[in-house]
Amino acid sequence: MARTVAAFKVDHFQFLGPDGKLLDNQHVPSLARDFERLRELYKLMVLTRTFDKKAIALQRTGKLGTYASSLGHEAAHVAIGAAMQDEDCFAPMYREYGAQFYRGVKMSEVLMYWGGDERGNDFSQPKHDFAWCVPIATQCLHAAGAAMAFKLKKEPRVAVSVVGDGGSSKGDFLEAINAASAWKLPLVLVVVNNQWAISVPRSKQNTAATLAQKGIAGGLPSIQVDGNDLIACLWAMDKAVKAARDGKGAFVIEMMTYRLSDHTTADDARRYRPKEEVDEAWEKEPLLRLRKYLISQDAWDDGQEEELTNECVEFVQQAADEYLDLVANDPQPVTAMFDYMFAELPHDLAEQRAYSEKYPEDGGHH
Amino acid sequence: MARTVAAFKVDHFQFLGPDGKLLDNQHVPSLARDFERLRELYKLMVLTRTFDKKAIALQRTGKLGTYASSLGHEAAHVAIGAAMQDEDCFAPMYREYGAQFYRGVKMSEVLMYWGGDERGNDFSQPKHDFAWCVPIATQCLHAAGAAMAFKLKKEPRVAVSVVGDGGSSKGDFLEAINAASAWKLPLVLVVVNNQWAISVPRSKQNTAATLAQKGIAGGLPSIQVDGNDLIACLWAMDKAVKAARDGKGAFVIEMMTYRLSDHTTADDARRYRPKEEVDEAWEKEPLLRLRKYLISQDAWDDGQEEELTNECVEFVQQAADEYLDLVANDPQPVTAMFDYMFAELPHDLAEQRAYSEKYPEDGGHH
Amino acid sequence: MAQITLIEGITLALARAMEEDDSVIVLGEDVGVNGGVFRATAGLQSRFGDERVIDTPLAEVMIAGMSVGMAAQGIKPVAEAQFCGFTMPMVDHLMCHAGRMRNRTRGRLSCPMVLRFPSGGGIHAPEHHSESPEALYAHMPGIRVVIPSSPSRAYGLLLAAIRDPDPVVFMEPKRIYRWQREEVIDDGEELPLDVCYTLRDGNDLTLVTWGAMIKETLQAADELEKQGISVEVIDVATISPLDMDTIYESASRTGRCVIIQEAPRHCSVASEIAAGLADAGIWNLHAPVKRVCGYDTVMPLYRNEMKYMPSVRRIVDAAQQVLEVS
Amino acid sequence: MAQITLIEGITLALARAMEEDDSVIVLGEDVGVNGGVFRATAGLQSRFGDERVIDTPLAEVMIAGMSVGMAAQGIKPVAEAQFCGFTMPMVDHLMCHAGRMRNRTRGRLSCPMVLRFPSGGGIHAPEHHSESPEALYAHMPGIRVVIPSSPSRAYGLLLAAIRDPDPVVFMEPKRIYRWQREEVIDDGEELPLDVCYTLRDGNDLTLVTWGAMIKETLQAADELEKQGISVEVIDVATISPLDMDTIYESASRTGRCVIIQEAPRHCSVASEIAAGLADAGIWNLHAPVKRVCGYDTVMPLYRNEMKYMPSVRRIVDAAQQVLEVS
Ligand SMILES: Cc1ncc(C[n+]2csc(CCOP(=O)(O)OP(=O)(O)O)c2C)c(N)n1
Ligand SMILES: Cc1ncc(C[n+]2csc(CCOP(=O)(O)OP(=O)(O)O)c2C)c(N)n1
Ligand SMILES: [Mg+2]
Ligand SMILES: [Mg+2]
Repeated sequence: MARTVAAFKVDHFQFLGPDGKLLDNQHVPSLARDFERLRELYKLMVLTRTFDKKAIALQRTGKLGTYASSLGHEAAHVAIGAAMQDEDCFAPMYREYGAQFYRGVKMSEVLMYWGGDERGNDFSQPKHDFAWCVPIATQCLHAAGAAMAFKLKKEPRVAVSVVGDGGSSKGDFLEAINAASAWKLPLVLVVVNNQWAISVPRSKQNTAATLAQKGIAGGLPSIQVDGNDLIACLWAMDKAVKAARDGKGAFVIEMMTYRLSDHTTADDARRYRPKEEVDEAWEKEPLLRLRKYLISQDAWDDGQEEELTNECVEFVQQAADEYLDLVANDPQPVTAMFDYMFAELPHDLAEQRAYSEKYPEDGGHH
Repeated sequence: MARTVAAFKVDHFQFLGPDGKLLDNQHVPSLARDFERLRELYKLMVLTRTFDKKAIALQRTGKLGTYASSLGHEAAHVAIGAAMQDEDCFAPMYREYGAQFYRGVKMSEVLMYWGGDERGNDFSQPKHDFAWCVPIATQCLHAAGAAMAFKLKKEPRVAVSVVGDGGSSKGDFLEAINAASAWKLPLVLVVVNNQWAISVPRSKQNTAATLAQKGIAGGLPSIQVDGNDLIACLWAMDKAVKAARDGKGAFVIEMMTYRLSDHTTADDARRYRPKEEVDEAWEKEPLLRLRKYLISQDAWDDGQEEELTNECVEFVQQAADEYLDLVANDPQPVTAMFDYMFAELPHDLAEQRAYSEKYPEDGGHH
Repeated sequence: MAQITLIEGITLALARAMEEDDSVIVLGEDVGVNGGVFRATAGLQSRFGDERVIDTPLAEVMIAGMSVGMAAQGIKPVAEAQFCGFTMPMVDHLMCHAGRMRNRTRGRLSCPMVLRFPSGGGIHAPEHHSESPEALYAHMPGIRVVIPSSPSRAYGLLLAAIRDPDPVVFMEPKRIYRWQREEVIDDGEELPLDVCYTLRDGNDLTLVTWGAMIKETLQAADELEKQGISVEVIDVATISPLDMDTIYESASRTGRCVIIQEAPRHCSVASEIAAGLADAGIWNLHAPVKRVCGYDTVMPLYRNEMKYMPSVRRIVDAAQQVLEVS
Repeated sequence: MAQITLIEGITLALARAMEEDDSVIVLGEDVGVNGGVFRATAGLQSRFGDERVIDTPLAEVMIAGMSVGMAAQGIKPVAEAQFCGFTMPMVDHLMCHAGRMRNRTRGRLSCPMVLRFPSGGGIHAPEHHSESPEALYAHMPGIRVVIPSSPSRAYGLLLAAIRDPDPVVFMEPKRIYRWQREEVIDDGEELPLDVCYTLRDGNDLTLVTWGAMIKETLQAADELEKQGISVEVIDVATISPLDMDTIYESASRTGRCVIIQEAPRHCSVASEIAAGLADAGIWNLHAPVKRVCGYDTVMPLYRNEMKYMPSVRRIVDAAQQVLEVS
């Protein structure tokens, strides 16, 4: 004798089509009419893409280490940043520059980090956000811990973390979902599904219909949105952040997008990915559709676009100069590797630090 | 604009009520009429419970180490064993004696293990099953590995693993679900939900309606059964094992039961668990209802019950004697800790082994 | 003043730390109503509430990862792992995050967390309950490792660990949880996290150990004293950073040193101490530095566990070997 | 015969092992079409099919746990972890299962798996890509640890590791993946998993190292030779079990030993070797045993990574210190 004890569904939300037209004028959220906000976010998306191009150029000319591009993820990333308050806490993976720029992280800091200098992680703002997190999915548990801290301290703050389609296979992500469920944490977990984990396609992570449904493991509300549609991303994030702040617990949002670049500058995606797939993805990319939409609503025009382009290029160049100046003229000394290990340097490290000073130039930057 | 991209449900199955009556005569599986099989399994359930009592008595009298009781889990465990073929592979946690006895593990081996002697893990049968696994949920991935091996070797074999309500929170369990999904593994994952993880109640593991729904994270068919109803447990296991063997992939089954005992002999559940809850659980325990059912179907009677009781006591006593004799008269020498570390003893261990022979009695059994 | 056991010293320090700092919380499996499987957190939940003494789901990665997250955001988590063997899934968050948070962010964020757990063998426990993994944690940069061996040191060192602004792995020698009673004054006095304790002065030989092995080591010292040998016994207590100065000083006086540990030998804490002696300490040594350790094998199930661990006789024999050298 | 690099030696050994034994499979992230992020498995999938060269989901616990399961059930998995830092989640299954399977079951089951991964710093990689965690693995009972440092040793040792009936952690010094070319004959000849290699004979001083540090160590030896010092250089290669006999023999001839490693010093492999010398080797030492190591800090991001690692000058200085002693 069977009785159904639990039922679930995963809904997919999209408002803006690749052609820049609203899919259904009756059901669009009000933010689709908030042109001022959309314009601001559009600008940040363009700025982020401009930054990306510069960073890759720096890497190609030997001025930056391995860099993880955010090309194609701009809507998802910017929406994440835009939905959060300053006092909320972001636990990024490694390519969410759009979210971080919105929150105040400086471009020169991003460059410092990928340029091999820890000072990039010392964000001038926001002081409490987590640093980039290379061990994939671990950041989800740090965010869960932050959410727990806010809950325990009765602060109306929300923690937000991001994981990739690849990272969603890791136990850490699922333990974070479980924790969020157990304690009703003010936590938003975003799966930025860009279809690839380096060379491994989404289909190899598992055969489930969605990645959003991982949230069902913990009974969390779980939805999917078009990750190239800024309006859908922001609408979902707003909703999830509000629910979390209101004490209603956690949310899982899968944002469907596409990694238009190589995985990082150390990767060559042509080895494993058909050109047609990439070409097709370009048709759906997030910037163009938002621009078209804004233009169609008389909220943007070609003149503004040109002005923006110039502004972005200049702004990014300044950040690059700042970065290059700092690493050239104010590099961290060898002792910098000791000075932040502990609040107070233990005797053994003090000894090693003194020794290291005898070899300040050894094995330098190679 | 929303469209539903995935929908799921978790069904609960029960055939036999606590009163020993079938809940719905129209929908019972045919195995409810296979009295020979049910009788055989009933006997094993009684034997398992008899063993349990003996093991606890041995522990209480200082003849056995910490022991994890299976009291109340007999239907779930025996059904797991009964649904498997010899060549299938079982990856137990630590209290699934009913399943193991069905598969051929000797009672004296169980006692050896909890009696602190590795030889208990050298099952006389089945040679390929995994040993007891104390680090919770890790066994799920070993089973996934076994299932992968069978798949790669194109052998029609199935791997089965068990995890508790507590263990279902661990990433290992969820990574096993994900692996099963990615490769369509011939794997059955059983959550034996006995409502407690030592002192932590099910409600603290997470707030999801079921634990079965963790399978949805990987898109696996996921069901819940009354874990005190042997017929439901066996029906579900048969179905899952068959699907796995037929190349249809993995299954998650949550068996709802209750830990009628302390967690282990090192635990005192009265500290954290209301007596009423335990009393109530006794009303639903698995043996009585199956006995009532069999009696009601003229498939069992009091005379047989008495005979069975005597047989079980005698059988268990023999196992206990065998165990006590072995550890008393044929203990493992100190060198036994070296001899199975590697196929061939490396030089450093050979040296340490020789040294250890100088201290054969040191620090003996204390 | 009450005479208390080592584990009671732990409980006392936990209560004290929670009393004096609202941001201190305790979390782990069964730490709440049950008070921990060894009763280390007994009574804390009823005293401080279930928002400060938190039963967690059964998920060690989560406990470690969330502790890192909380610690970076203003809470001071004191996480309990139920047994040493179950800390292995936590290694990732300790190594890759707890020990790096401050350094990674140039001090912007930090990770003032404690991970405490019962360690070592000898209580007839099942598999995976009896390991001594201190070397793994001591090898990780950015992590302090502490192992108390008396009620008062348990109290003082745990207080210090909780107050410390950086992550501390606090390993509790479960075999001696209830071995000795000692008067411990609950005055909130902490002990330094970087010094050894000389438990017994002597001139002929230095025995260096920590954790539950101080039991056999002190017994061995007794036996040796009966043979007229003057033995110094050092309890390392703080494994990382290691107070080698105290050990150098003693070994340079006695010229002879034996190190005793329960853990396997290969790449261990005993090896680290011996290596220090082979370098800065070598001129004053009159004999080889011996290590008496658990074998480089899996810790056996309980019937043979005491055979695995250094016995008094093994310690005495090693001592005599180094004493024979003239 | 082709002159090949170290990483090509790896690929050659993988292909050979898969050719000769159908039960050998390769699995890991990006090992298939992509051939691994360093191209160690390049060409294997097209040659052996995607049932034997398997791209996995991104889940290290799963890779380790399933490898244990497969290995116990008749498959010989050669798992790749993408970088050293990402092996930390695998520690649990290695320590608690791979190293214990045979012992736990008294030989009924075993665990013939290999976990191979690029290790060490020096290639300008991001955070967590540059650690040298060999001491963690070497401390675990039941696990062999191997680090090749030349194309031919990579080939011979990996073949042996794959054929070995027990678990092997095989760490590849990525900094020298393409440093030197050497003629390697693909004859299926394996090398023993328990011996050191003497790369250079000498009488005044023994330098002991492994992995990528052989580069700086050989350079230091050159410099010292120019100063008229005869230097013996030993490549340990097999970290566990450790061939101390070769090291004792050399150090007893030269009386002086410096150990060089990239990893932090505390409780490390260098410490183990020094500890051995402090015991069985002590009578023949004429000078303190020095360890030149990575600092006991987090491996810095790439701009300072070479400052973290032992430099030629640091090695030469340590050598001169021990040579000054008479
Ligand atoms: C735990 C861990 N394993 C492996 C890696 C190496 N690695 C870096 S990025 C990456 C793929 C990530 O894919 P996904 O999660 O989809 O995120 P994306 O890069 O596509 O945004 C891998 C395997 C890592 N950083 N961390
Ligand atoms: C990884 C791990 N963490 C902690 C423990 C200690 N421990 C043993 S049993 C148990 C509770 C298990 O509860 P559950 O998974 O529900 O299984 P049950 O014992 O109820 O059958 C705990 C915490 C363990 N064995 N393994
Ligand atoms: Mg991706
Ligand atoms: Mg349970």
